[in-house]
Amino acid sequence: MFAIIVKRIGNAALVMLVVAFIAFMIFQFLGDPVQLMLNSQATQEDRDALRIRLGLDQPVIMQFFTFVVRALQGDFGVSFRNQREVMSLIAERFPATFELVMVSTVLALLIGIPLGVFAAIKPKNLAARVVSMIGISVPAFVIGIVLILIFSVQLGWLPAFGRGEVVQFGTWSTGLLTPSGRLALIMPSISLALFQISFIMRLVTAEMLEVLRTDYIKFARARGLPDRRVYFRHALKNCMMPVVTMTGMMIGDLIAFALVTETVFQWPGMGLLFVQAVMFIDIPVMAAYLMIVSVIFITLNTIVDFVYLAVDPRLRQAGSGGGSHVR
Amino acid sequence: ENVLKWGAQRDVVSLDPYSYGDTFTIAVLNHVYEGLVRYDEKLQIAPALATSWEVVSPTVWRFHLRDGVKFHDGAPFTADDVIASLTRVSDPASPLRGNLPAYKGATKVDDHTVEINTTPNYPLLLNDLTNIVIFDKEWLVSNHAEAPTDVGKGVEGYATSHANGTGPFKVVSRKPDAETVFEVSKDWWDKPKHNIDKIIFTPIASSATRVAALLSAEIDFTNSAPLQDIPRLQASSGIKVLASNELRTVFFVFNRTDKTIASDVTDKNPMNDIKVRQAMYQSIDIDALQKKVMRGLSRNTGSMVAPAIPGYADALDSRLPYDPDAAKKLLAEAGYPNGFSFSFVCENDGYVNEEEICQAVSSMWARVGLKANLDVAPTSLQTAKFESGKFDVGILGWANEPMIDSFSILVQVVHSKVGTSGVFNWGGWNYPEVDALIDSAGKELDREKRLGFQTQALMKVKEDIAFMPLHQQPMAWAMGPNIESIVQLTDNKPRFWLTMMK
Amino acid sequence: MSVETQMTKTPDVPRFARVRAFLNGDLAHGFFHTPSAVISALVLLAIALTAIAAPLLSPQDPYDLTQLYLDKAELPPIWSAGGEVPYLLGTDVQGRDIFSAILYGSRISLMIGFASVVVSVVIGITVGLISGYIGGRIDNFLMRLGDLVLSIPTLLVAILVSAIFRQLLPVSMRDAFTPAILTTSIAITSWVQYARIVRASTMVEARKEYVLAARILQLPSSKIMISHILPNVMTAVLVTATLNLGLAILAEATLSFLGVGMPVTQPSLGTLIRIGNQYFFSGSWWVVLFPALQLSLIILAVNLLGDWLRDALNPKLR
Amino acid sequence: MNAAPLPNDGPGTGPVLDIRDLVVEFPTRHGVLTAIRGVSVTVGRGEILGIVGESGAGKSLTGAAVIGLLEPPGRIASGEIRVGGRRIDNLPKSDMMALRGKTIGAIFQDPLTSLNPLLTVGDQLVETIRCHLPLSRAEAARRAIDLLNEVGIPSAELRLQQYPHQFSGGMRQRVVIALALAGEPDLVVADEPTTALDISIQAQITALLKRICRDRGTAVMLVTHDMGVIVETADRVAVMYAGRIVEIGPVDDIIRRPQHPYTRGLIGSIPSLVTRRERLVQIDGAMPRLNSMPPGCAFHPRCVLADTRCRTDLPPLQKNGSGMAACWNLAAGNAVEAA
Amino acid sequence: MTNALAKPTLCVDDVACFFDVSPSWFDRTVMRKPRRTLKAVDGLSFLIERGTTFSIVGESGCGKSTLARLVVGLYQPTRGALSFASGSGRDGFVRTQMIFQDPFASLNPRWRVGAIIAEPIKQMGLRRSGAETQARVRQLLETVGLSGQDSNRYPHEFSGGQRQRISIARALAAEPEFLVCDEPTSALDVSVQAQILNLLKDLQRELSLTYLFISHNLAAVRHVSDRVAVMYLGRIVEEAATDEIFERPQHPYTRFLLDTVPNLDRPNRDRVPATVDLPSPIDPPPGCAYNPRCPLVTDICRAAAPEPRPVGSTLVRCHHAIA
Ligand SMILES: Nc1ncnc2c1ncn2[C@@H]1O[C@H](COP(=O)(O)OP(=O)(O)OP(=O)(O)O)[C@@H](O)[C@H]1O
Ligand SMILES: Nc1ncnc2c1ncn2[C@@H]1O[C@H](COP(=O)(O)OP(=O)(O)OP(=O)(O)O)[C@@H](O)[C@H]1O
Ligand SMILES: [Mg+2]
Ligand SMILES: [Mg+2]
Ligand code: NI
Repeated sequence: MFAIIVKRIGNAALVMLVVAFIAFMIFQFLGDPVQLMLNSQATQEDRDALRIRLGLDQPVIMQFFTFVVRALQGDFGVSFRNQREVMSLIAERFPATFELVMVSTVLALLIGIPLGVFAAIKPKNLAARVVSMIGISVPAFVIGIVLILIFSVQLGWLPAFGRGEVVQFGTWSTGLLTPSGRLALIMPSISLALFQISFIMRLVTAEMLEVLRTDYIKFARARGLPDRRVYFRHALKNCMMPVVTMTGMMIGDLIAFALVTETVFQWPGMGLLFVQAVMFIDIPVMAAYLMIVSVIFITLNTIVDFVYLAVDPRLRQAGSGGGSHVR
Repeated sequence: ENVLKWGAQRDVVSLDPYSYGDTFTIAVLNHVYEGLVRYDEKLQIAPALATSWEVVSPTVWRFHLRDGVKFHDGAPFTADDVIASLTRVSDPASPLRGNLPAYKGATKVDDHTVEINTTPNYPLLLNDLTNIVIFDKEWLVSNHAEAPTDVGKGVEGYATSHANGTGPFKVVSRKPDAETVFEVSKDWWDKPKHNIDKIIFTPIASSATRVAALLSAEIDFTNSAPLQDIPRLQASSGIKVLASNELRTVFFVFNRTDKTIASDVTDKNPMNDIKVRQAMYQSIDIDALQKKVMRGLSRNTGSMVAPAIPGYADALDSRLPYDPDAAKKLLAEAGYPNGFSFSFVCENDGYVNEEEICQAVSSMWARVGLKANLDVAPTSLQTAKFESGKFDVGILGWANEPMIDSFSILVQVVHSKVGTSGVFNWGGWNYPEVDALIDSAGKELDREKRLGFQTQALMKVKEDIAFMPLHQQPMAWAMGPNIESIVQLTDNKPRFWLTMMK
Repeated sequence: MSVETQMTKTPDVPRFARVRAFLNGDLAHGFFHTPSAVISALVLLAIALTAIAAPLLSPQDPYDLTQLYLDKAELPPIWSAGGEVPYLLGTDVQGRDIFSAILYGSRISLMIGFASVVVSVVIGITVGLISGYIGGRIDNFLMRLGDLVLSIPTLLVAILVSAIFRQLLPVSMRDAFTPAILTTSIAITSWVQYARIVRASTMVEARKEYVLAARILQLPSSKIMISHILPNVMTAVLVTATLNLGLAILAEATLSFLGVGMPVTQPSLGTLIRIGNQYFFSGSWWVVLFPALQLSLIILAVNLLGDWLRDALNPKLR
Repeated sequence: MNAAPLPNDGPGTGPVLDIRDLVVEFPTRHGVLTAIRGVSVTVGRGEILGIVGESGAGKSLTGAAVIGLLEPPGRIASGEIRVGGRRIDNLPKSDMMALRGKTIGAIFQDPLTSLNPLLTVGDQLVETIRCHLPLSRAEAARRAIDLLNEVGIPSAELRLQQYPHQFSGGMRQRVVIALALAGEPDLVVADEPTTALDISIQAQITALLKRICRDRGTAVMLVTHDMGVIVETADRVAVMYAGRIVEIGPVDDIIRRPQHPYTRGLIGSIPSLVTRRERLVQIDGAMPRLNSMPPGCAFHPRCVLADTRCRTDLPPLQKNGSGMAACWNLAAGNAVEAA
Repeated sequence: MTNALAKPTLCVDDVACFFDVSPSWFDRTVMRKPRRTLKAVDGLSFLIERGTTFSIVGESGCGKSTLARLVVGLYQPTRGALSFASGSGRDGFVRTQMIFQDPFASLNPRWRVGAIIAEPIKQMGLRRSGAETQARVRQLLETVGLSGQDSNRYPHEFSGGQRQRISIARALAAEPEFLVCDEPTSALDVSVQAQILNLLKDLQRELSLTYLFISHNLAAVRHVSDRVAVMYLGRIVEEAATDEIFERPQHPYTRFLLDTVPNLDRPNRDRVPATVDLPSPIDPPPGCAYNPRCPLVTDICRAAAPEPRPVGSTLVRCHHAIA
């Protein structure tokens, strides 16, 4: 068990290192930082001085090493565009994205799983089929625009943009504690979650249909267990493995997709920052965002692996190497 | 409590007015920081932190500073602050250095008197000073912000995210790209002509979202109402739109060096042939552009400056007629019967409907055989291309702010790149006669004479079709029912210290 | 339920027999009895045909700047007051015919979607077969590579890749290469899924006795992989590929919507929506509505078809 | 021991399971496939009835019909199934649910897949026990231990905490049997309970089944295609061919004196451990598919004795010696045997 | 039976096949777990005479399939050697082919039957033209009792027995002299099993084939084979002529097998169930591998592994075998 945990963490660290390398390479490839930092009037001496100050005269490996060390300390340099420390920029934006993504995840799971079970039990139900299709077929940005048109402009019920009023706890801010903050969260989280609702729903349905055909479900029925118990205790539990995996993946995807939602709803999160960074080729922000999202993503997947161990006794066996999950 | 919610198209770059020569940033920060002089409601120069001034000699101006002015942190305003601020803005690393071209130095006479040394007979110092804002020296020193922020140093300046001015509002909080909150400064020296307690400034990049926010009363005001939405906004009850055209003239500039950047003509630069420039000019259907792209809100112009700018003359304003056939003929005469291709660098966040203008013009050019490789990107990316001359045709808008005088465009754009002049001479154009005229104007204290030189210079430029003026661009403000009155001047700067709420 | 005549054996007319056998087969029968599959296939066929024949059908070439006239800008659809022939669905602010732009945009969307799926399938199959059949260190390496790709969200990779490529290319080549860049950036992240599917099935198939029989004959590994294993893993790949086609089209639209996709002068559906978005409140609803509808319709049809295929080909659900 | 189906004279006295003229159909797009074509069979208290036959003969379907777990679209088209005298084939879903496990237990072929891998063996046992008997958790756990002991799993208390994957194949099948017996059913339907197991474990499981049947008086319907298992375990055996019972009778009689030509072929095709024959008896051809059932006796295309009547008329299952057989040419067959 | 002049078709000499089932590199280095080997086959020696059937019986996991794969060259022996008699094969030895257990997995479901059978012919270049190949395929199909027209159909259109026939036809297509049959009938119904066993015997007679017949079905083994070897945990515990082994089993394991197998000739007998399951071949018990289950076990069984020794015409690995 311990071995498995150590291994998972080691794996995650390795992947992180490679991601760091990619981020570093973006730095190296996307133009010369010196060029980007100094204006055209700068002299050659200025350039050389800056080059040395930035450590760009060192061999690439050393530079990478410095990059990693500084990244570990949360130092990703200064945003070209905002002229502020990238880390503090991201730290400021992170709560907004986090809140949005978490609410969407909860929505996706709370709505997606029961709907998925329902659709598996009643495969012919039309409403379920429609829901399972809408989310994956109508792009989130289209949904966002339509929602704004209906609920903000026509009905005036919900705010069209922003987070509403937020409560600050140190560096963390939350909109969940104020009525306007909660109202503001509704449309962005729905438009973000819709894809995932459909996705989780389809996943659960597909898994359920498969699990319901297994011998142990047949045997559970043959023992006279009531349907509800068969569906929710026996079948659903066995469906949860891929759902757990996908939830890990999903949160990462949500963070990425949040940038679409954030663009539409002017949600002051990391995604907006990133989109702007891409437009402006603000490399430190791009690199930091890439690293941070990967950290979150990899952490989640590592947690998922541990959840696996908790859920599936077969994987806990020493020496069985743990669960390499297949998507 | 009167809270004004302001939805802008974009955020200010920084809280430091000296960090970036950006008109909008300075306009927003003018609520917090003030200069020695300012423009009044009629765009006339009026005293601000200086109460009076006199020209002591051709090179020395003396300013008498206002008594009893306090910075937001409570520190008193003195001559040291003025000197520190002038030093800061004229630092070699300061991007605003060009806004104060004649500045040579400053000396403290006493706590409330300063002398500024300039180049001889510089006529426009006051105009320049309208936008040179004053920091508190102690605040700068104790926060190590005496020098302007230098990105190269890898540290952000304290002033980037903090502000301490003397203005009518003070900054309470700021989250870049999300929200900046201003609160009324009770200790403002001037008599407030507003009743605002708080301004919440929010950038909303998506124009649709911004309009939706205004329609659903989430914001009270926007200084950039999308032109296409104006009819809709006007039709909504309670929403007022103030639309007219501003000082800014938008025009195209040419690469005038010997080599093209991305063209199928490689042996020479076709842009150096006046026939080609005229062909390009005459193939632009400016009326269609005005009607469709600018929604009838821009003012077509043949001049490089707006009528309100001193130096303007009616004779400057005539345009060459739209005539694609003539254009084709000119091209043929110039040796390009089948046209040629070139790079056309535009931004998508600079001027009003800029991307659409460039697209539309590209298609007009295409019809006479000119193939523009349209390169559209945010300003920050394109600026680098402009500054390094990596374009064949580019777009530029010039409002002559803060000078409000045609000398501004002449010295910064038209003049060849010498010393502090010609900072925006991107394409390497060079007209020695025009340069001479500009230089004479820069040393002429007599206003009429000076403007005569300037008009003459503008005329020469026009005759050579050195640039291709399009229009004075529109400005459109929209406000919700909470706003009682607001002052809109042609410089397109919101002035909330002149705004009443209901 | 139609009444099929019992299939009589026709041994010596192979071609027609195959067609007939296919039409009589479960797959075709199931297809013709699933209205959603038939309708979506028809819709998709119609969209694909009109997209391919766009130059013949559309009154205007929206990518040809000389055909855009400002005085025809923002015309409403033909049935509204002010609509003009031939601008069926109206025009945008540049005078671009929306109908033509949709046809051309669908062409780009479908092309990029399809190409990226094909590219990723090819990569995925190659990697998956090698990984699954040869195993060992190569397998380990390839799978770790896949993990790595998956450890960054797809959309993010796509944005970065397309942003980087665009930055590296000179302006004059950029527009021409954008479809290829988009294809690459979408494909770069989606091959892993196929690789995993193929690898898993390959490992199952490789243990099956028909493969052992081939190995006993000392057939070269490449031949075993391609002619024996590949046909047996294609079903799963096909299903996933169909479902992913929807995702790929969506990805292209999203990138274009975010401004890192197709340029305004060659709009894809996503670009059209991004442009149209600005005119949403101004009354020019047709600029955004029709492209959005078309995009949703394409993805919906692809997904419905994919769903049907998945159900039809899944032996476990029979 | 009853050879012939008894008339049902009420609970207690009659057979535990009484199937009469069971017909199971699958409606498909090319018409209705009749997979079970009139099966009648009874199982008495404490009796083990073996059902043998080739793959696809309909053995499992018969079992599934009794448990009420025919996979849709399969359905009982006609006939009756009575358990303990009560008719169960037309019960509503919920009543059938209550009956399963309580009155009818079931054991499936593969012990590896019959247990939910994510729940401990104890969980599954306790849950099943509490579903049928009004017991507290602790009481149910005690009963679970008793059950495990009964099926011969040592240190049952410890084993309750373990997951199925920690059990060996034979142990798992024991757990499955314990689960099937948890509700103390009167009838157990065992579908190939030993097929997936090694010979040595097979012996353990058949012995266990026999013991339990003897001790508890449970009726067992043992479905298998392995004559050997039947011979070891069953009291009576029914031979199925193409959805019908072609012969039924006491095991000894069927092995020694098979009456139906199919049974005879079947027995003859099993190689013997004791004697060595040069060639095995071979029934040529294969069982017909459901969609191409020949008219008359389904076995006639493979039957050496087939005559014109076999090709047109369906032979009824008729009494013959100690058992019953369905063949027009039984007399001839008997004559052969007698000779 | 041994003919001194004719070299046996296959001579297996102390062949072993081990699998490395060690934990991952990480577990070994960090968690200090030892390397482990699984001795699937550990020191087998036997001869198969030309034209005879040599059978291997044993429980699941005792190494039967591994042996089969060693023989057809799918695995390389870890130790020992397999030597074949010279024959018409490409390398000068007898041609060897294999028939598999699972009639569903042994035919590629995407290939037509004709192509499946033609593949060995094409691969080995046994026929010159396509037409000849087709003719040969048809001939082979008829040899195994199918019709030549069946070559246009797909495997799923056939029943299990028919598929096994196709499988045999494919093996025969390579014109082998030696056939390895790994449980060829254990997935089939008894009536079909009889068909296949009869077919195998007929083919042996007609084509003078040599068989290595692997099965856990003792009765089938008795029916087809000339010599039988009983395997237990990777070793042969007893080897003798068929009748000898069935009538006078020497090893306690052989006896146990014969006792547990259901016997139609003695119905309603209570079998003797085994009390201990088969141990894992990763760590077999010390001494005689059978000792935990053996009724005759003594101390020497736990201490030393017995070597094969002749008891009459039988070779037995048991300390207690009585000569
Ligand atoms: N869902 C179904 N749809 C159509 N036909 C079916 C279905 N299930 C079973 N059958 C058919 O019913 C017949 C009897 O099947 P059954 O499973 O009872 O056979 P069996 O005797 O148990 O065989 P085996 O020994 O292989 O388990 C077979 O011909 C089978 O093809
Ligand atoms: N490639 C392999 N890698 C690791 N272990 C293997 C491999 N092949 C077989 N084994 C192991 O070797 C042992 C013998 O396997 P083998 O397949 O030869 O048994 P068998 O006698 O054929 O069993 P069955 O009757 O189930 O087919 C088993 O424990 C098996 O797990
Ligand atoms: Mg069955
Ligand atoms: Mg085997
Ligand atoms: Ni039909």
